Amino acid sequence: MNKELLKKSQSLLALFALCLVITLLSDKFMTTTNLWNVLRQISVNVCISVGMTLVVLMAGIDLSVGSVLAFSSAVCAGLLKSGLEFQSFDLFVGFTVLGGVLVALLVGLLMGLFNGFVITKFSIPPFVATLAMLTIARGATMLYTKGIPISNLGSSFEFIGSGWLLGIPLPVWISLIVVLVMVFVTKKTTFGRYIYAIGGNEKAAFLSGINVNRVKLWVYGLAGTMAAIGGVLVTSRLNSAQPNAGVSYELDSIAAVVIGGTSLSGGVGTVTGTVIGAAIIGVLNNGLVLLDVSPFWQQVVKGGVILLAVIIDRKSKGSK
Amino acid sequence: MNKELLKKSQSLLALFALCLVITLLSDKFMTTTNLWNVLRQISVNVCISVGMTLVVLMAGIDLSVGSVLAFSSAVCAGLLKSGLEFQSFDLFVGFTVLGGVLVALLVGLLMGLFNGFVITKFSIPPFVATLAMLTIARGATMLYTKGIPISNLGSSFEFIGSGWLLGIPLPVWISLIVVLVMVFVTKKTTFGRYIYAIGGNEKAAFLSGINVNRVKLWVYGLAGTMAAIGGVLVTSRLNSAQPNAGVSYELDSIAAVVIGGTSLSGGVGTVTGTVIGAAIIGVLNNGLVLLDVSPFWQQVVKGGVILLAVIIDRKSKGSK
Amino acid sequence: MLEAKNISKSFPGVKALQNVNFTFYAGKVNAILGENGAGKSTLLKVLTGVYQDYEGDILLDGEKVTFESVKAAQLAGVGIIHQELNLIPSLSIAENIFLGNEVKNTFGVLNDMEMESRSAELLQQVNLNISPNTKVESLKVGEQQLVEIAKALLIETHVLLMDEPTSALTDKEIDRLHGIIAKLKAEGKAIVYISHKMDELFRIADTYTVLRDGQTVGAGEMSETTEANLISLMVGREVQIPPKSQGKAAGEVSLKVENLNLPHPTIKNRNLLDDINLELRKGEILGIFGLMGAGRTELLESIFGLNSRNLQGETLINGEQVKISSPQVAKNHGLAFLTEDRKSEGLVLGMDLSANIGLTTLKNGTLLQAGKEAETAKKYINELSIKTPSESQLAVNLSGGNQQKVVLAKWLDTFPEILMLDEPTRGIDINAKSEIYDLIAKLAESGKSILLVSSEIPEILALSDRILVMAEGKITAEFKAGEVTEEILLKKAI
Amino acid sequence: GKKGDDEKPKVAVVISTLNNPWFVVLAEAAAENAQKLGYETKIFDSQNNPATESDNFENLISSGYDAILFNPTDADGSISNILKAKEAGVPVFCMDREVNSNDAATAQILSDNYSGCVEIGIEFVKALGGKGKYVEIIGLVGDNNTWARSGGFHSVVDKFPDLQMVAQQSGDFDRNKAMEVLETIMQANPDIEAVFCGNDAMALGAYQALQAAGKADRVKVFGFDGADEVVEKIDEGKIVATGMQHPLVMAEYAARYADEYFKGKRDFPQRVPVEVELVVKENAERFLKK
Ligand SMILES: Nc1ncnc2c1ncn2[C@@H]1O[C@H](COP(=O)(O)OP(=O)(O)OP(=O)(O)O)[C@@H](O)[C@H]1O
Ligand SMILES: Nc1ncnc2c1ncn2[C@@H]1O[C@H](COP(=O)(O)OP(=O)(O)OP(=O)(O)O)[C@@H](O)[C@H]1O
Ligand SMILES: O[C@@H]1[C@H](O)[C@H](O)CO[C@H]1O
Ligand SMILES: [Mg+2]
Ligand SMILES: [Mg+2]
Repeated sequence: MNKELLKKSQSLLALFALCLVITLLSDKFMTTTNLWNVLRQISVNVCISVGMTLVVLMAGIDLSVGSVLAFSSAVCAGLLKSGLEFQSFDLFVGFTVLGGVLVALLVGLLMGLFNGFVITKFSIPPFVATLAMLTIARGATMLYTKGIPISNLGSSFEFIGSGWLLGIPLPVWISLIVVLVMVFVTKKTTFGRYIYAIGGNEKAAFLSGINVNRVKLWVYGLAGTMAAIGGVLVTSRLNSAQPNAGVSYELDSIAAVVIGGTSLSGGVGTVTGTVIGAAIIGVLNNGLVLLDVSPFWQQVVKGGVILLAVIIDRKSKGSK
Repeated sequence: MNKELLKKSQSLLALFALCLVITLLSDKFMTTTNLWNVLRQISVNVCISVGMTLVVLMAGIDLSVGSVLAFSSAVCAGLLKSGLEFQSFDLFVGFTVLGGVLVALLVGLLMGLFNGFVITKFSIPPFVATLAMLTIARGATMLYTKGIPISNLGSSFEFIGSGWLLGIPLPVWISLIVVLVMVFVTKKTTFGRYIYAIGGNEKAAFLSGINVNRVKLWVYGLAGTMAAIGGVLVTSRLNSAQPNAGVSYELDSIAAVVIGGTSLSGGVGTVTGTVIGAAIIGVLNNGLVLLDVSPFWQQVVKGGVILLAVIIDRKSKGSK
Repeated sequence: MLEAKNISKSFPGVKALQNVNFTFYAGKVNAILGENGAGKSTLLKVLTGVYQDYEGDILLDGEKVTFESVKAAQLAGVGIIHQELNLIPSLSIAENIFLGNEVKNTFGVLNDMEMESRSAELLQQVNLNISPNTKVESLKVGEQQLVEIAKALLIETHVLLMDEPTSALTDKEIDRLHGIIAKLKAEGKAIVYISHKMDELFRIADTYTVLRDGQTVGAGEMSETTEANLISLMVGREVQIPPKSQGKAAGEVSLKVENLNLPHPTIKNRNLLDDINLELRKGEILGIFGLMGAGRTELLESIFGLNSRNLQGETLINGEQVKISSPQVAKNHGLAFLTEDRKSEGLVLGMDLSANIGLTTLKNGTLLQAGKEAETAKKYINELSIKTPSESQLAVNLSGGNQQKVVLAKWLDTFPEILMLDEPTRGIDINAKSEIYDLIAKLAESGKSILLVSSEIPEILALSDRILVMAEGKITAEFKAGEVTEEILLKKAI
Repeated sequence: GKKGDDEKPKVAVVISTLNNPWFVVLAEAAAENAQKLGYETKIFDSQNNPATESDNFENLISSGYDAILFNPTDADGSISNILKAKEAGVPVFCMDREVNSNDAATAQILSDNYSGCVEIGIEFVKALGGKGKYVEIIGLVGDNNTWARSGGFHSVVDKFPDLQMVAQQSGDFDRNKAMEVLETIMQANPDIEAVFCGNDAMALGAYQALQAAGKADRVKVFGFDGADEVVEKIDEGKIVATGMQHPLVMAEYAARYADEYFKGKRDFPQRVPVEVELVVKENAERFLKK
């Protein structure tokens, strides 16, 4: 208990140290608007990374999140913009904002379930299965959008990404809810326990009578759904679906997971750790721009700081 | 023995099947020029992926290969183009082609060793350490090139990437040598044996008295060096160093490794398998271009075929 | 020869060793005894450079040594066979045996032929008739243990430390190992030997050192002590395990297996299980004895649904025919299966004790009940005397024997009707063993059916109402309790 | 490629990247134009990577294409590819971006990014009255258009000492990234008066950030490309100016040249500049898609 607390406070400490340094260098960092900005900016990565956390806890990986995000974003925008037309039946179905969003989430869920299906049914390594999905979903997005953004989706849809509720930006609410639900799922439900058990020792979990394949299937499904939530957020913030949305998001998201202390070999880690990981990346991005570090130097500094954060984190854990 | 042969012939079979299908669909595929094209095109990925194989066999991962490729490419081109100037000493050092290439390889080696150092010294997960290097080396490349390609490096340098020797393109020779050396290293030296042992059970390897950290260090060093070889090939083929060369090559290369049957959890796999994996990807890319598949559909088809190839491969292995 | 002065070593929350002193002599077999978690394995790890953060001095031939690595210990002539198997599953036997000590030719190239032929010799010595090319992952636990021994024999050592080398061996292999040890002893080597099997210690050991709670509580010559004396030093009380004199008259048939056949995965016309028929009754303990590789594990696995794709034959539970296709289904039919390899099949090492115990009883789609889980864990910690600072200790940090108890607890908690136990007391100390025997007996008394696989004849004899003997996938004999001796059992098993 | 008389020549469109709508338009327009002229066409995606471009060239040459409408990835890195085609007797017509060689390509139909941004710079200075704080959001740092555009812009703007660039950051040519970057820059510099963006996707992102911050009417946005959405916003007075590149015109030229080449013409002008037109509120209507 105590140990766990210490561990968690360790990454938090890294985050605070980072914030402190930036605050010392720029008096603009610790302002309410800027902090809301940071939170809003990380909300997409948080949603995706929380889903990724479940996958990684189970010793899997999901490279397709960026493409799944793009495809569900495109479908959502397409439906909102032009509805569904069944020409042969002379039928047209228009979509409300809620309808479009739900279909987007469904699309994400299905793509995730497909990942899970391929992985469990054919025992394909998750890396390959989701790499294939990365390519397929990106291609599908290009085909669906013809490579051109779908824009002007209406102000009520735009509200999701840019509105405020009770003084807090809506995307922050949404990512907060995703986080809370998933903290609950991982900590308090048997499903969550199964995830840890499978990641820790799949064979032992199976022999204990856990339906390993079903758990895997749903975890990939959830990861797809959360990528789709990210997709809806990005789309509504820009009021436009970009065909190349989410490119290389898988790396950002795995980075958040790993910086947050979840082990890629599974079984060890937490959703809250991932949130801290995403926050470290987000604060870093924000700070580098605030300080107007030249784009050339930014990458070098970013890499260095991430390394340093993780080194400090591990060191203090090791020597404890 | 027999089993191993069967396993290997399995992926070879997938490759042959792919070639067969493409040959049936296009009479341009099975021509000498086209096959040399394919071999030349995969030579860079083969070099990188062979290095990646060592890392993955050891249950590690190296995300930095693309950036390391870019940085060594830039350094090589920079030295060939403008040499080294020590203004304070009023000293100028020009570089021969050999000199430039050697320095490039040295740069790759050093960056790889740095990866290995961080991973072993601070017990940082390889994913994070090499992700940081991915960013840092890309930034360094941008700083070094100021974001602008370095071109016109002279025809003797260009020869490396586009010349022929005994009727075989030079890049094919080079990748062939890399493959042969690394097959030898993995199969016939203690160093290779230790790589497999560490990947199979790091703790047991350690308890057998193997200097695990030293092996790791050198494997990452080698992976960096081979990325640099890839960098020299790309640079000389284009007669130009591109600041964004090698972006996302890590995915291609891990894909080749995994499609070739090496397990991401380490201990199992071969260099020759990786070569087959790279060939499958290369033939697929080539075939999709030869056939009249539109670029958007190409991505979908490519993902589908990779999935199919791996499914067939695993199925036949499983039922054996 | 090898001496220790005031060795102490602690882990977070645990003082594993406190001021341990001993002297081990060359040309002798020096036994270390102690309950599970007494600190035996920790001591050996301190002696071989695995742990370097200990207090106290180690003296080798009178000189103080500190090994800063495993290799350094090896070079100084101190070799070890670890309790937990330390082989590389994906490498072959020969590659494992020579790991870290490869034979190279003059050009530095690996000489696989040489290593294979020398491995074959070593395997011969330990009586393992398998090609040195075989991958270790396809070996059963006992076979792996023999490979470990072969590996240790490769290196020229002055001191050889053996941590429960016989825990997964049957008597035949144990005899073989004893022969080897006698030879090493004659060569003047110091052997340090840990075992929970009292009878073998009296056969081979010359001196003893008893550890209790990380402290030395006694030492001396084996010839000057008795089993009872040693046990009371270890445990603080006397323990005896007599064989069962007579089987119980049992109730109705709860599990019936008919014409079970399992084809060999690669060899045609060969069965791993060959026409197995058996009946297990309520309240009955049915022992299955056999040598390594007889097919006992395969039988239990098949009943538990692990080979359902290739399995032929019928399974009936309480007279009803059932199709068991997965562990999940098996569990729903009231079956429980304690697997033989606790590390790879039994435990999620990175999870704590209570989560491990809870793993079998979670219900899909429900909330975790942390309080109840902890309570359950505490109950078993108590009942099975699991040595741990708390129920939230990670499984990986428990000593081998205590890990075994956790696996047992996790299956007991499903309150199964039919309990299949595969080597349930592997590595368990004599005190805990007798407690577990009592527990098994009590379960049977309350009407549960128990299928007990064991390679330890005393264990089979102490518990079984009825005994089946297996060899090469077939049932070769059946006996009632009290009507069979060790010799007859062994004969039927070959 | 030698063809029988009955076989129609095949035209390849090799495009630097399809991961950017602007190039999708260019590629598809080129393909459509060539098709209209009766040729079989196919689009090849170089994924912003000269090495992939090199693969594309080798593959298409060996599968018998007869002309290439080419959007190069790099001014120098792409030359060796063009020479490969030339050697095989396949003419190459560059579109949009140029290569630094006068005798490699058969003709180059070019959008002059540098001078286009000189015009934007002039408009920029006018709109700000020669003084004030501004932000520049550049594209991908490794992309040569990024520096051509930035260079043209600064060649004008830097002459005015009262125009102060308070931040120069990269938005990777990406709408979302540009929006987030500007959100942050505005925290450090709440008093900026203008933003110059290296392309229109980023201009739209920047506008979105300004709008969300309630500053859209106070801060002037400039883009480059002539994307429909931006032209609309210029017409509505929300964005100040952009440089209209004419992808459709360039595509049309290139296809026509290929056609003429097949019919025997050989004397093409090496460089055909297609003017980048300044789009401002006054003339926006002319560029609006109906
Ligand atoms: N890595 C570790 N971290 C924390 N505690 C440990 C660790 N290793 C061992 N312990 C604890 O140290 C004590 C001694 O363990 P050790 O493995 O030496 O026992 P043992 O005498 O070998 O028992 P067994 O007969 O069961 O093998 C136990 O209480 C155990 O839980
Ligand atoms: N997957 C497999 N492939 C090939 N042979 C196998 C496989 N699994 C088991 N065997 C062989 O089947 C036989 C029966 O093994 P099993 O583990 O059931 O024996 P056991 O009586 O339980 O012995 P042990 O004491 O080692 O547990 C052995 O010869 C074993 O090597
Ligand atoms: O105009 C195009 C696009 O704006 C792209 O974003 C960058 O390159 C240019 O040529
Ligand atoms: Mg022990
Ligand atoms: Mg067994």
